[in-house]
Amino acid sequence: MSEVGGSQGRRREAAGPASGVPSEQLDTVSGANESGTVSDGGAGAALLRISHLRKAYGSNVVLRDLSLDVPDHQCVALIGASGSGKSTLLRCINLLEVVEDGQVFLQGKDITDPRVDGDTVRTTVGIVFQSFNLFPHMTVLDNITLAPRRVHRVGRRAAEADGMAMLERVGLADKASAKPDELSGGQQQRVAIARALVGKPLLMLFDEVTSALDPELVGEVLDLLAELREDGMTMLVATHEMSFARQVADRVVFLADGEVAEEGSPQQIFDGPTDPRTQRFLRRILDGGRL
Amino acid sequence: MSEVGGSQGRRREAAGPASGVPSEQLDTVSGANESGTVSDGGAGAALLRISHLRKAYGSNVVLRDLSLDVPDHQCVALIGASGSGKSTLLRCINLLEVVEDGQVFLQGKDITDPRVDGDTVRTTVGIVFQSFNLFPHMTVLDNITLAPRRVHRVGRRAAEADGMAMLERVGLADKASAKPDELSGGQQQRVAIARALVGKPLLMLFDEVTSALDPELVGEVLDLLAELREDGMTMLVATHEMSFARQVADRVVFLADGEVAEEGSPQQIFDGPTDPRTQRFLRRILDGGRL
Amino acid sequence: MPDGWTPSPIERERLAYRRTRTRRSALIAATSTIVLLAVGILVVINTPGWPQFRDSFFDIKYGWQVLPQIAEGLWLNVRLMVVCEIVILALAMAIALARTLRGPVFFPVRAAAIAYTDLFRGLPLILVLYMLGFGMPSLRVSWLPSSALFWGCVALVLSYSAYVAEVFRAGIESVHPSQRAAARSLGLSHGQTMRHVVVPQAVRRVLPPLLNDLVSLQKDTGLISVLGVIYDAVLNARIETAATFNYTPYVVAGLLFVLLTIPMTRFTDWVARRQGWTGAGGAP
Amino acid sequence: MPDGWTPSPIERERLAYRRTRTRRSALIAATSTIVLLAVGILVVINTPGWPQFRDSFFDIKYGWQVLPQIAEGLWLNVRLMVVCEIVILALAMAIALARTLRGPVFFPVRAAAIAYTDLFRGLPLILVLYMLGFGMPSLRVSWLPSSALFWGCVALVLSYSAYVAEVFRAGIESVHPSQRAAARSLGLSHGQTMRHVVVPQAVRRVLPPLLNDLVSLQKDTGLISVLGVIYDAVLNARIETAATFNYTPYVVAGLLFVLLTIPMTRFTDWVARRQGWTGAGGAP
Amino acid sequence: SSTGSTGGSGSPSNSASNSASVGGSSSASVGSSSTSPSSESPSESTSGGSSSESISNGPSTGTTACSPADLKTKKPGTLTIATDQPVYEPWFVDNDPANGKGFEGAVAYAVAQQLGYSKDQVTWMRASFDSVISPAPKEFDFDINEFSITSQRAKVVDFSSGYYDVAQAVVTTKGSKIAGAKSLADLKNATLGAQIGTTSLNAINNIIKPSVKPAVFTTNDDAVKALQNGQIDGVVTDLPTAFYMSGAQLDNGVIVGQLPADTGQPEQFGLLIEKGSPITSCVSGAVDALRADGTLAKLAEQWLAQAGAPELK
Ligand SMILES: Nc1ncnc2c1ncn2[C@@H]1O[C@H](COP(=O)(O)OP(=O)(O)OP(=O)(O)O)[C@@H](O)[C@H]1O
Ligand SMILES: Nc1ncnc2c1ncn2[C@@H]1O[C@H](COP(=O)(O)OP(=O)(O)OP(=O)(O)O)[C@@H](O)[C@H]1O
Ligand SMILES: [Mg+2]
Ligand SMILES: [Mg+2]
Repeated sequence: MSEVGGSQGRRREAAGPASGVPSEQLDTVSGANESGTVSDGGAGAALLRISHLRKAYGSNVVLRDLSLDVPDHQCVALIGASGSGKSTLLRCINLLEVVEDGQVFLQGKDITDPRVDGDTVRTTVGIVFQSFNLFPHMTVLDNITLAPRRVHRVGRRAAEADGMAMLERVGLADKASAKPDELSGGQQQRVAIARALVGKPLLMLFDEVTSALDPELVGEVLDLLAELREDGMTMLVATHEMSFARQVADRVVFLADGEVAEEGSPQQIFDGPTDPRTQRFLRRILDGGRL
Repeated sequence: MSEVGGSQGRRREAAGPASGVPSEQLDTVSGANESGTVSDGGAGAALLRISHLRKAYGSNVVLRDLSLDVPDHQCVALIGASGSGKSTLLRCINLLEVVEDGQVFLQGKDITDPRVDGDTVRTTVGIVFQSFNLFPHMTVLDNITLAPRRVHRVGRRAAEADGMAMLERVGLADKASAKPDELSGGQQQRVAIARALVGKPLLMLFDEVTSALDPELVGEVLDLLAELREDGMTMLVATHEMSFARQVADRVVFLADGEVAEEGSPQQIFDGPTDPRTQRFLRRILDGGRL
Repeated sequence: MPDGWTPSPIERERLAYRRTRTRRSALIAATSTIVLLAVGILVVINTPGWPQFRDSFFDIKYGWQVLPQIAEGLWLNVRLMVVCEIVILALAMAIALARTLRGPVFFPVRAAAIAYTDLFRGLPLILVLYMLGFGMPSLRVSWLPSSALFWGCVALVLSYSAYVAEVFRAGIESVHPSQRAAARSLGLSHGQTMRHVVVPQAVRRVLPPLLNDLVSLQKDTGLISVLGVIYDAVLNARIETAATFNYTPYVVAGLLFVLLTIPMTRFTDWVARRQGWTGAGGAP
Repeated sequence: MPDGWTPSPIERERLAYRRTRTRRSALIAATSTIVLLAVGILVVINTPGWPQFRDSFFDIKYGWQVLPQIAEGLWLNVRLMVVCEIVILALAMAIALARTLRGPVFFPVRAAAIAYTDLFRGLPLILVLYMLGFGMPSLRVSWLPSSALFWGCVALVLSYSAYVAEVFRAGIESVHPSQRAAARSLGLSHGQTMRHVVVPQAVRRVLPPLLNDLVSLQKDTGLISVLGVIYDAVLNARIETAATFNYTPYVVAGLLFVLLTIPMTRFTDWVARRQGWTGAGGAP
Repeated sequence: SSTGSTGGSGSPSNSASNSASVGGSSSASVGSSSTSPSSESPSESTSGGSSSESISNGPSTGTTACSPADLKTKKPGTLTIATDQPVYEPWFVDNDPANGKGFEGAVAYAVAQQLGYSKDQVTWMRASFDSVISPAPKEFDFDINEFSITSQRAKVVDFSSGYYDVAQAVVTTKGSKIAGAKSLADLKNATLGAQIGTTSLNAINNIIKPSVKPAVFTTNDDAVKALQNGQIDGVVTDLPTAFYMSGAQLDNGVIVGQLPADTGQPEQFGLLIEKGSPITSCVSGAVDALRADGTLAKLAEQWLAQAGAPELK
């Protein structure tokens, strides 16, 4: 707490429009109570910077004092036990939860500032949920074109062309006019991914995207993710798939007790973990024969 | 079709009570239209025998002509691409779907016979769904004790003691009075498993049970399943986890095009697949780095 | 069938068994229903008071005679219903949405919506009709409309909006919050989320109670007749009954209302079935 | 806090900002609401007809005078409502469950339930009241009760069951089929599934429209008074108004109804909130 | 909601006329003052006049101010008269006021004629009981629909002088337990019914004081139905309606008898006029003149049943 307490900055302006103008030069504004220099978290390289984040549900403190950087064009894997708060962290980044303390900087802007417009932030951040959350009253194609048409004001024809292309990419073009209830779990998950990708977000958050996919498709999705990264996508991926974390991620972050217990390159984490909690976690997975 | 068409048998009696009296000697009854010898499918060893099953949703034929045996005290893994009908097959076995053709024998009894009482069959078959389907208006403990109390008429005290023991086993005793919505995905999946196990079924069907679990817990659940098998449980497990299929299953069944494309021991399937579809499937998984 | 499948003998036997059983059960159920109805009717017909009862309530000749007049009244009910319903649906949805706003900022809006619902749902419609229909013109303000019909419609709108708003609220709250989260995460604003994701699902879920309110609105439009300005179906029936001391006109009006309700019911059921799961029933 | 957390300065600043903004917005909203109301009231009070309007609708002395009598009538409304409501809820649930039965076997049951709903929802309550309240006793059958109050209650039950059944049906159909599948897979029978899994969720979702029907039932119990057997709040008000040409008794009755409705509304809202998600609002 | 109905109650002036037989000689019992009843308390003004004597003069007739040319009616040159929908015999016939048949239909035309309006200058409109008693502006010049004059009602509307003195009577069916009743005491345990908004209801409560609360009906039709069904023992209504009920509506109806007045004040029906209307005094004058020249008595004889009914003590 104390580090941040000393010098802090905040922004009067809302986050910029959907287009990703990288960290504009913003004025530093003196806070009402305290003033200081801007602590963008040193910004620049890190598209997403999380600083001393805290989030609790009632008395259950899920995230305690969490700091984390996701640099531009990188894929960061988030691993940790069930209930360690991976999903919660992603929801906080997407402003679907109000944080209790700490800050989240996107392109150097503090998006937890109450003056920031949450909707604008969310258009630049895509998320795919653990449970797919498709809209059951719409067809697959309508699910995918909803945001482009309503938020980005793309015409129906263009949106549907984009949507079909995206469905093609996830191998579900023939299900375009099906209702989500008629799809298998894996098919639903692919639609959810397509829906998040079609908005061309700056940052993608994936919550267990591969958990419902069959092994054949996991490969395809991994290719898709790799491809996305080539296109300049920054990604934060919560996952239970250690093989995924090992092969695709640039960096691996291990969550425990509401904080980052350890982070580093996949080699560092998987081959030479230093934190005892990481060591125990990885040993148990190894025993399960899954690494 | 033709094999069965020639000689068929059916049972006038409903499936027996929950206790698993293994294949009683039943009278053969002449069918109304045709008569013949009993084709229990040779019964005896196989707790579950599926014979020429067919199931379609409208014009989408999901299971075409599927035959499969699950012997007593064995764990059979069901693998196959997304949408290949694994979930559908499990639902048919549990009589949650009406089959279009073919038969399912449980303990030698044709449970697809319309004279059989579906509720009685379902008390002897446990299922854990891909999407957890917990009851959102009940606490975790109530979710678990519902069937024992209402179906098996166990007293509240005994049912709750059993339920707590089961929660203990899946590591969620402290969440007994939480509502499902307050649990993480993995926690919900473990509750669903506990709920199915507490009814002490003869046959357990698992649909992607590990997909939402974090790797630490997968090991625990695998131990749980192995333990169950020791206790004499017969299991049919639809899964995308090849490591699971390889290490735990006694036999592996590969579904494709609505039929059993190939089956055998894990060694046979993973090390020497003969069907080209299996080969292709496994090769793609291997490319994904997941075997 | 594209794969040349033909049912196996065992399947055919199963189908035959199911068909037989279905037919038998349906027969039993139908027979018992019909027998019960027939017995009931026979008992009633053989009571000492039946001839008088029949003449009082089911005088067919007289019924035919008053039919055109009552149908004309019904046409008025229908027109009033349509006009009022459009306003009611809009107003009720606005109130329901106001109640779903969260956060202390919206407290006054929420409080106003709650107060509105409490007041106009609690007040008997007849009182609202009197206060507006008789009270407003009695204020003698030139720029206020003085038409009793106008104020009657306003009263209906105020009362029914409170009811329908509660129906909409139930629907909106029954949509799982994860749907909202998914929509917001795509960048949709609160309004867009409500409009495109929540409300369509909400409305579909509450179609039957919505239709309830529509059906009773259709009948309550007749209450405007206390203001003395319209001749609706029920008033026409009452006029006839007063002249002849025979309740048949009421029965005719009732049957016409039923005939009007049935297609509306079938239509909403069809709409509901067309979108999303049909629900109900489940496993065999 | 168990972990000794204290808000950081930045969090405190954020909280302060949020509080200021909330306070300002709430103030603006509250002020505008109050100003609007005040202006409305002032305009009405300054119309030429206001004194007469006030004397006709808000004669406070007269209101106090009739209050005991109307309150007594209201007590009758309440008792009738409670008795009828219990029967209505049971009957309506039976009808709603009958409509959810699937398969051709249950066709006659389903058809009977649909016919019942169509008929009694479509018929104006007043006709059902006349047919039963005056019609049944006129059959002169010794073993049939001839009490008009009894038949009045039967008429209310028949009409309202049809409405409430539709509300229940909406609730039942809004429960996702996977819930039913899960329950059936545990070995619960169709009945047990409905009782323990589907109906509890269904009822919770339709509490607001259910309360709608309860509130209007409470007022419609007064309609039994056309049979000449009860003195309910509205009838007492009407007797007074007819005698004095002053509508104040109606206003008194209306306010009493509103006062009765409010605690019922808060109670159901509280029940609904206690179980399951509260829904509404969602993301900030 | 209620249909239109006979006049009201109001605590002070609620009894029927004490004349022995209204049906027989109604003109003899007319007892209204000639002063304008548009003042605050018409009951005072009515009681101010001698209650059961015939009045010899009708002073306000013939004044030029009351001719159609001067009268400020709603529609100049025409007289708009309102009544309820529907209306009943013997007050109107065939629910058609314009045919001039029935007592009130005939009285309405007589008043119009007295004011100088021809038959075509009279327009009829319908107004429900509820709308007539409201403070809202009226579209009619006067309403004729068996409205009893009371001081409370006169705060909201104007009344003309009374055009008919009302007595209450009990109707039942042959074989009912009160068919042979000879005194008020015989009615004590009877279930009696009456129409809402009528003085009949007050008559039951104040004169008979039965042990069972009276049944209140929206219309007299409903009361008759309940009587036929045996749900009530008798119906109390004004005497002319009672004759009509027992003669035309009931197959085996009988009039048990007429109720005595419990105070000295006669109850009267008056024409209902908008509060503060400029035509009230003219209309009152016309009614007074019609009473004076015996027209009202003649019309009562023509349209209302003439047989007497025994008074119950
Ligand atoms: N809405 C909520 N209300 C109360 N507690 C909650 C809520 N959502 C999550 N929690 C709690 O927060 C903790 C973290 O949940 P979260 O879903 O973030 O875990 P996770 O790391 O994503 O787990 P998993 O790997 O199983 O998905 C859990 O203990 C859970 O019970
Ligand atoms: N209720 C339904 N109505 C129509 N089609 C359905 C329905 N349920 C499933 N299907 C279709 O049946 C096929 C098989 O679905 P199923 O869920 O059995 O696949 P699966 O093998 O379990 O796939 P996954 O591994 O993704 O869970 C899919 O093509 C799906 O679209
Ligand atoms: Mg999670
Ligand atoms: Mg599946």
